[in-house]
Amino acid sequence: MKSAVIVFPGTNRERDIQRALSLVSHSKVVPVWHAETDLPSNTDLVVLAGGFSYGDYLRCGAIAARAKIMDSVRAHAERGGLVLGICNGFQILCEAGLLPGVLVRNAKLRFVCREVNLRVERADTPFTKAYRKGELLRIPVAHGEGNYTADEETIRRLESEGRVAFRYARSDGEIDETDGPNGAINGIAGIYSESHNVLGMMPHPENYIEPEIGPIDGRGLFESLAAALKAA
Amino acid sequence: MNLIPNTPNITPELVAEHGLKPEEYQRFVELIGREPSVTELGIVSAMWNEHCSYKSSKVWLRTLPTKGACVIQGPGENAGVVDIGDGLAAVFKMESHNHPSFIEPYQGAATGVGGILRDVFTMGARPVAALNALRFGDCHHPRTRHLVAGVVAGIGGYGNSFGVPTVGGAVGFHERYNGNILVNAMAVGLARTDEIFYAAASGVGRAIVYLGSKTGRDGIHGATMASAEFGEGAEEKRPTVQVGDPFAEKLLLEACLEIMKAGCVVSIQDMGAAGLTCSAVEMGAKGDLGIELNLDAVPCRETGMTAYEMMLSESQERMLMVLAPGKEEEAEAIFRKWGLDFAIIGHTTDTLRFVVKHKGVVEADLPIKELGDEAPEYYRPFVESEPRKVLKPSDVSDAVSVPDALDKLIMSPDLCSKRWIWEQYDHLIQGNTVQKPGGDAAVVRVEDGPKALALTSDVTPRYCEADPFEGGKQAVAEAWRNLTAVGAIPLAVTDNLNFGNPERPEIMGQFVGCVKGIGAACEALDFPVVSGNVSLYNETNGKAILPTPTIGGVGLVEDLHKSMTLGFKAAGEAIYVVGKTEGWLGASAYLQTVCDREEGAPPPVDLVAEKRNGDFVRSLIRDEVVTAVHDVSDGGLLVAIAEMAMAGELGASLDKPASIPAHAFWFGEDQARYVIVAAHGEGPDIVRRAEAAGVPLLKLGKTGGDRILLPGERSISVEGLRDRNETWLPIYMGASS
Amino acid sequence: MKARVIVTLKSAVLDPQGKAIEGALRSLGVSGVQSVRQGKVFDVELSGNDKASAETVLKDACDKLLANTVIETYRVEFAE
Amino acid sequence: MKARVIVTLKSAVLDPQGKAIEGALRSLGVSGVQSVRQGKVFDVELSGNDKASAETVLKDACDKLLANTVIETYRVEFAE
Ligand SMILES: Nc1ncnc2c1ncn2[C@@H]1O[C@H](COP(=O)(O)OP(=O)(O)O)[C@@H](O)[C@H]1O
Ligand SMILES: [Mg+2]
Repeated sequence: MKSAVIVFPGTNRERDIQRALSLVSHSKVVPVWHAETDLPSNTDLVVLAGGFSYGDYLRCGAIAARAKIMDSVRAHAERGGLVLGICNGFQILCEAGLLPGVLVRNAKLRFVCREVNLRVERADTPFTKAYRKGELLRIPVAHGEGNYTADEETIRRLESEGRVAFRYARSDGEIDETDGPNGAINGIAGIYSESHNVLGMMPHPENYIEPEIGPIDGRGLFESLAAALKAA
Repeated sequence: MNLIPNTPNITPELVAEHGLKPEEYQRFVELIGREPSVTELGIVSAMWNEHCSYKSSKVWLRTLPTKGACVIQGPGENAGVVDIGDGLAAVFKMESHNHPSFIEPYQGAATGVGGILRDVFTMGARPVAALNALRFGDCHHPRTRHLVAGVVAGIGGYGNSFGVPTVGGAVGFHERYNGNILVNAMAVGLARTDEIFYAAASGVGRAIVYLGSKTGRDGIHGATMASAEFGEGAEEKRPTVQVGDPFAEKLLLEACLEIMKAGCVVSIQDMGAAGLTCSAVEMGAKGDLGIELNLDAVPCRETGMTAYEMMLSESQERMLMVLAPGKEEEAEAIFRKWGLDFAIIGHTTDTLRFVVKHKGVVEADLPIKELGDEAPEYYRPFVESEPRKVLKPSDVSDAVSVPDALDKLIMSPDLCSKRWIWEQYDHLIQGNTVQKPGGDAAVVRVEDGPKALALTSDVTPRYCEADPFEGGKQAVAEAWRNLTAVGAIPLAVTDNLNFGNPERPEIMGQFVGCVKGIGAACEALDFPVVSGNVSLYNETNGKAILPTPTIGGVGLVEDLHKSMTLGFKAAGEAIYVVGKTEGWLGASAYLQTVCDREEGAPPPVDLVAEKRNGDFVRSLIRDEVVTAVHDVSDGGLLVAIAEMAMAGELGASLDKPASIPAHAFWFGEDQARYVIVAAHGEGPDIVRRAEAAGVPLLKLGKTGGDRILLPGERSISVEGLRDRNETWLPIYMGASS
Repeated sequence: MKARVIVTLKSAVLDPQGKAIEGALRSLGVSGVQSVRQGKVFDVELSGNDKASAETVLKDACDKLLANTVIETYRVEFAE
Repeated sequence: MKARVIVTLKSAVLDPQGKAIEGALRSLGVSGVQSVRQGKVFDVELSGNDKASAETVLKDACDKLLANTVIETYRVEFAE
């Protein structure tokens, strides 16, 4: 398995994700500078890491979404290649039109770094096979603008097409929008593209993969990717 | 000699506006043998100002112990450096941004964080953790909420974007900070011991390079402002504050580490307070070299900037570097790749002069050593604080029941949970945070482990006010204790000495007392000072802050799997207190919060007992015979136990000796103590080991249930406590938004 | 020449910042403010002096970058 | 009545956002933009219809909350 981690000026969780990809997915990881035009040959997975690309200036992810390399990322996705955007990466995917909707400021208007309960909405995608449907994961969030929103029609489509990947949940598994970390509509923490090969999510599974640090509920995502790519 | 232009004329008013005393100006004129140019006046005002020259504090700072087996670099550089084994070093320092944060809390705090991060990566270290120590005014003061919100958002805004986890800190409130809040920021980085970079320039004729963002008219006279006492007019004056750009700083970090790796750097210095002036003079003075700058080449953001403005600008995210010969192109290419400015603006000389040229005119030509490391120093007169009366338990009312007093304490601004604050800091980024905020010390894994760094920042200002010497000792002892409580070997400290106007003998007395106390404790605990910062003139209208010498402690955890946490783990385990409990209520949190009295002598710090008790606790952690450890500080034993219960969501049943009154036993603040929980069946062995080591040990009870049970008192629900402890701050802050 | 681009949220989109400001103003004792919506303004310095072509450039800038047309609308203004 | 408050950074204050946007526009091939400075706009709905008193209210709102007068300046405009 070969992963390309795109690095924009201001990206700052690229080392975290590289560690998870190599440690858990046993992937070869190639950092790709935003000014490049092509992805490394035989890239299986493209990752847009967390951080503050371009300082989050203007709008989160807006400037990065228009970088040269994004054309190659779009082409990779159109070919059915896997793309994972975490946090700022999710924001970039939305701004780039690879995923619908937008992430706006947290309802409480503050940055929030904390562990949340994440409900796995489906366990049959390349990103989630190692989980069970409905499983609750302990995963941290760390963002100021993770409040997912889109027009009604888009939300209806996402819901009816099974494209919600994860939701913020209470410890009993129920969704409570007022109780979530950011006020996202329907508790949406992550969504898929139409063919489920692009995933954008706000929480950071890459930070919860080692028992020394905390829960290891993030591992499943990287295990799923490794298994999916092995099978392919 | 070249012609130096001189408009406007140097008047006594102009000298005073530059914060120079007439005698200082006189000294300067004698030194250069003529009247200075305005640019020169600006330069000397920046260099001889308290903030850069340490003129009031230097003689005392020299008394601090700065050597130790682990010390690679003590004070005198951008940051201290200690050896942590395996070819790695921890690089750290703390710095204040008090006045700017009072004026513009968000940007003031943000640029404070930016400045200290720069100090650390200037030395070749990648920042791995940030901490802060904050002091705000009384929580009922109308400005306090606004300041808390702004400072916290600013610290988070900068650190989160830069990509360093903010893992710890301290927050306190007191009316004495109403007009002068404290924002002390600490940064810790990791470097290879053989790849550390220093400020001292070397080699004649080498290129001096300007790196980073462009220069604007930011914070001109910021350094002078930071050292001037506030008057009524300060808020109206609205001096220019700097705006931070964490995005540029992140790029600067990556670019600097890259050119260092490429072997381009001879010496490097960040541009902090008084920017180009301080950094250039320090580079030259420390390296015994002259410096010549040509300001025509300085990248400017604004048009028409004068030499004076360029020399004093405090624009952020800039560096100065002496380049290795022949590396110009390579270095420039790296900076361009990161989209940063790169300009050769001068060279080193063998003249020991600091020469500044602009548009073909010599704007300054000054002796560099006298400006820099030979700046004036004062032995200011001081009077020691009056010793306060020692209070007996019977001098302190016990009218409030123990559970009610506990409630008041854990819901007080100082002791409530600070989660509302640290959840706004990304404390997990980089994936190495073994212990996040909320414990005794943060624990951050070093590379792949098993080593980790333990980090804390501490001071108890009310003790320092009551007795500067004991307070100074206590601040160090508490930092040492916090590191010990997580199982770390304390290595070294950085300090941030925040005081009022040193020209007042009683304030100078507080300073001297605290420094002596810090020195004594660092000596006794083998805990040298490797870096620090002094912030004086924290006064408004003649009213000084509480003396606040913040101590930032760094320790080494040999094996992070054994690092200890404070929450109760399992029911039925025995709880002990290590160290002697006498019930000292003078200057305690109980006296302040429950009795509304701030008086009495603070608890004495017995450094021999500190060392013995701490070493004992650390050995128990190492041998894995305890399941929870917490040091005893503000609020005494019962607050410590309540914190352990809340963290573990588990109750305890406790007992107390009859000889000490309940309020004194549960809330007294005797020093050198820890609460420990013995692993199942290990109690008797721990008791034997304590006897053998001469360590006082008292059994308090055992863990279990969902309530805290005290002899003769109503029982206390842990969940209820937790709720009250957690919600005080959000409710307080919520009232504003 | 100088121009100003104003980007505001579409009226159907919720504006939590605006809401928070309304509340804060109320608690600061500023009365008479019924609602607040926050947007962005860009003051742009352009080369050339032709209004029409400047307008084209700025529309292009907005569509490509300055506004997220999923939730925002924009307007270009010229200083008199 | 409706009013618009425009808050911009004082001209000497660094605008990192503006700088980043300029760079992005350039690399997107939008030409002719020399500089960009970003500010905020507040669209305010006020009770009453008196312009003078509305202006007083808004100035008060700016000084107390909307603008950080240490680094920003503001302007109040009324819709025609
Ligand atoms: N209270 C102190 N204790 C020990 N060292 C100090 C103290 N204050 C300052 N120093 C040291 O003096 C030097 C200059 O400090 P400072 O002017 O704050 O550095 P910078 O210019 O990097 O901000 C640093 O090496 C610092 O570590
Ligand atoms: Mg420095």
